[in-house]
Amino acid sequence: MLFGILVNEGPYQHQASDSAYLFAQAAIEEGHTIFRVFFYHDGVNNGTRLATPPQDDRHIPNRWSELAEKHNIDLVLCVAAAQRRGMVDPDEMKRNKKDADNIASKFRISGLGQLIEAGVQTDRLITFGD
Amino acid sequence: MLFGILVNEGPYQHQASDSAYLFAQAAIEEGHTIFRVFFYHDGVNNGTRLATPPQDDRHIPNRWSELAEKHNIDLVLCVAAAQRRGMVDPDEMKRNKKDADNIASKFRISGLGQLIEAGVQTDRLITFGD
Amino acid sequence: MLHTVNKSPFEKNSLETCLRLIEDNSTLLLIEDAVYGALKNTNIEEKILNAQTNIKLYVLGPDLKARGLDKNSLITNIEIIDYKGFVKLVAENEKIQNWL
Amino acid sequence: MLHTVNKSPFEKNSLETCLRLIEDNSTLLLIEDAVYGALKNTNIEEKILNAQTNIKLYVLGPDLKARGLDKNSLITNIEIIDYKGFVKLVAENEKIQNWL
Amino acid sequence: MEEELEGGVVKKFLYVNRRAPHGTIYAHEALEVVLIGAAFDQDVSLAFIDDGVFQLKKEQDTAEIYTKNFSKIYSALEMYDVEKLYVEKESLESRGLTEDDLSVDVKIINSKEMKKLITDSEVIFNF
Amino acid sequence: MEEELEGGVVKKFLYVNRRAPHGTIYAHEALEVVLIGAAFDQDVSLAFIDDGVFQLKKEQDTAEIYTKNFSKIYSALEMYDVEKLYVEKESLESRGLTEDDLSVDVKIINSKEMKKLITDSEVIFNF
Repeated sequence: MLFGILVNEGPYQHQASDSAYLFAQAAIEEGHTIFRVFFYHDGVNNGTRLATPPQDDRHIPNRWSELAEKHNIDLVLCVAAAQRRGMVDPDEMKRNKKDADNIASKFRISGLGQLIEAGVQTDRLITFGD
Repeated sequence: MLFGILVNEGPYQHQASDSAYLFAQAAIEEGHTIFRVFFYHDGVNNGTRLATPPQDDRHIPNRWSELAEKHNIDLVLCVAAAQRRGMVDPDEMKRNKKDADNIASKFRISGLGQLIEAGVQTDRLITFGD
Repeated sequence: MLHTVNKSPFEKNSLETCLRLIEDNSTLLLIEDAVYGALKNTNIEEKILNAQTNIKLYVLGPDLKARGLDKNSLITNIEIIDYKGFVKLVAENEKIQNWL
Repeated sequence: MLHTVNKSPFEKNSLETCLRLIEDNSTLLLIEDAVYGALKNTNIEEKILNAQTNIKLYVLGPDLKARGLDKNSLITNIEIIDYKGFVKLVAENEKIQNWL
Repeated sequence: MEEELEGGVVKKFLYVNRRAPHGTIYAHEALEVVLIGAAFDQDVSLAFIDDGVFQLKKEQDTAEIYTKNFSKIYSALEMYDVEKLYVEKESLESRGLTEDDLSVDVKIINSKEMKKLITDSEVIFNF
Repeated sequence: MEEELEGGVVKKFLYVNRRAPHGTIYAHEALEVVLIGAAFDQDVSLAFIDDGVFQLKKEQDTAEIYTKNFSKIYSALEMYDVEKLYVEKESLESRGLTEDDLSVDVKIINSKEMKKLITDSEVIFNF
């Protein structure tokens, strides 16, 4: 079955991203396919490559990158939400004249249409948030 | 009077940072001094220089930078919270072997002792959060 | 239809609203801080017991365990499932409503 | 002592807990979504009216206005102040408790 | 499932709005989803439940808190063919509001009808 | 005010903990403040109110959600000379918990006593 996942909170502050990750992992193990994980609101902060959590703690952004790499999952940060919160990829960096980008591997920035599309094209859309 | 302010949420998602800013501004106008604004939890995300909010919206990180510049306010991001969430200054970049930093002007990264100190040394400590 | 709630019913109104707006014969899964709603001897126990006459209740085991709770802490007839069970519920039910 | 609450009392328990744990003769300022607690004709109006016999209530005007509310929307004897008034309350009261 | 992957599929979308405006950004960013979603020709309904009813309060004026006054967008939704706005009666009443307090035309329905609206929807967005 | 700016001042600090653990990071990061604060020789008390009482629940095991099990730190607070832990009776009871459910020695006080604890404090941290 084709699943879409919406993550509305950033890493660590709320359990949302943890729950979404463990759900995605279990869904894959059960033979389902994750069509897309869409990160909205503070959820875009999951896509940073600049985090350094304590060594004995999970690395939330890296964990998403690795899952996406292994299972070819589309990780999308909402562009409008990302602009408000300072999540930047190389294109956005140029477009908004910033001097750095901070997006992690396997994440991409795109529009809200990608969320609507996930709603239309998947069998189930599940939301994790605050 | 000497005020300390604690901000526990990031920009835009919650009103906390807006309220804290307007409170700080009013306190200064009333002749008080802001000893320090300490950003904890997701509050550290207020210190990004990579945000590009819509042109007709307020620029929360820049507004803090400007207030600090004008009134010599100490803006401190908690180092542990910042590491978890990917807020990085040049020192942290080197220390944690990152390839970019993203901290805005007038913000600095330091330890939780700075919050305790604000509790001890100010006449009032006020918290804005979720 | 599958409903999920993730908030403590002692702190927020999500569970209460869910119970007001959930159809009979639906499935309700409590995750994250909502697992506290499944505790026995609380001041909301009666609401849960009433709800159980019309809906089937599940709690997410990993979240329960994290909070120091187990089967003995809970109201009876609440099923404890793991993440695979969560996925199965989502697959089995055509629609999902997440009360945040 | 000054207490502040910033949460809607219809969504979260912050105001309720504040009213349970606030000393008589204290000052309570409602800011952000907590300003909804000052509305008249709500299902929590009585709690507010009861509280007013022992504590002095303020709401933050800019937050009230943002939400489309004004003096006419509110329970009587609640004072509307601006950010300067907020600062004055903080300066006047030796201690602050922020219920989040 | 095959059918759902094709372009022309129309689903019943429901946006459930349960939060007050301004205290958090959820209401505002939810509206951005509705506006973008309007271009996708789905069957769209909006439900206002709990503090979500406050989103529709008349005469919001954010000038003094310097945030965007997105409340004006609700009355523009009609131009985007988003016309089915439902407000839960119980939520409205317990908050001391009446239909006159609202800035846009909505259908006020009771909990039982709201229950049916939710059940009849196919994709539900919660903000 | 002059006096308060000097080094040796001791203030009554109160940490008010009102949130459940794990669903959000507040409880965990609050504990980090308490640990750092312990080095400052202030007069420290911790209050557990509302869902904050769940922070002290025995036998928490986060292995299956892969987060840090910071609940073990509460029993180590004594080593940091943080010994005044107060739990509100009403919060405990309405959540179906008893003193036996708690992982550490605390003083259980009623709302009236909690009110006094708050009033008698000088600097209050809320998480």
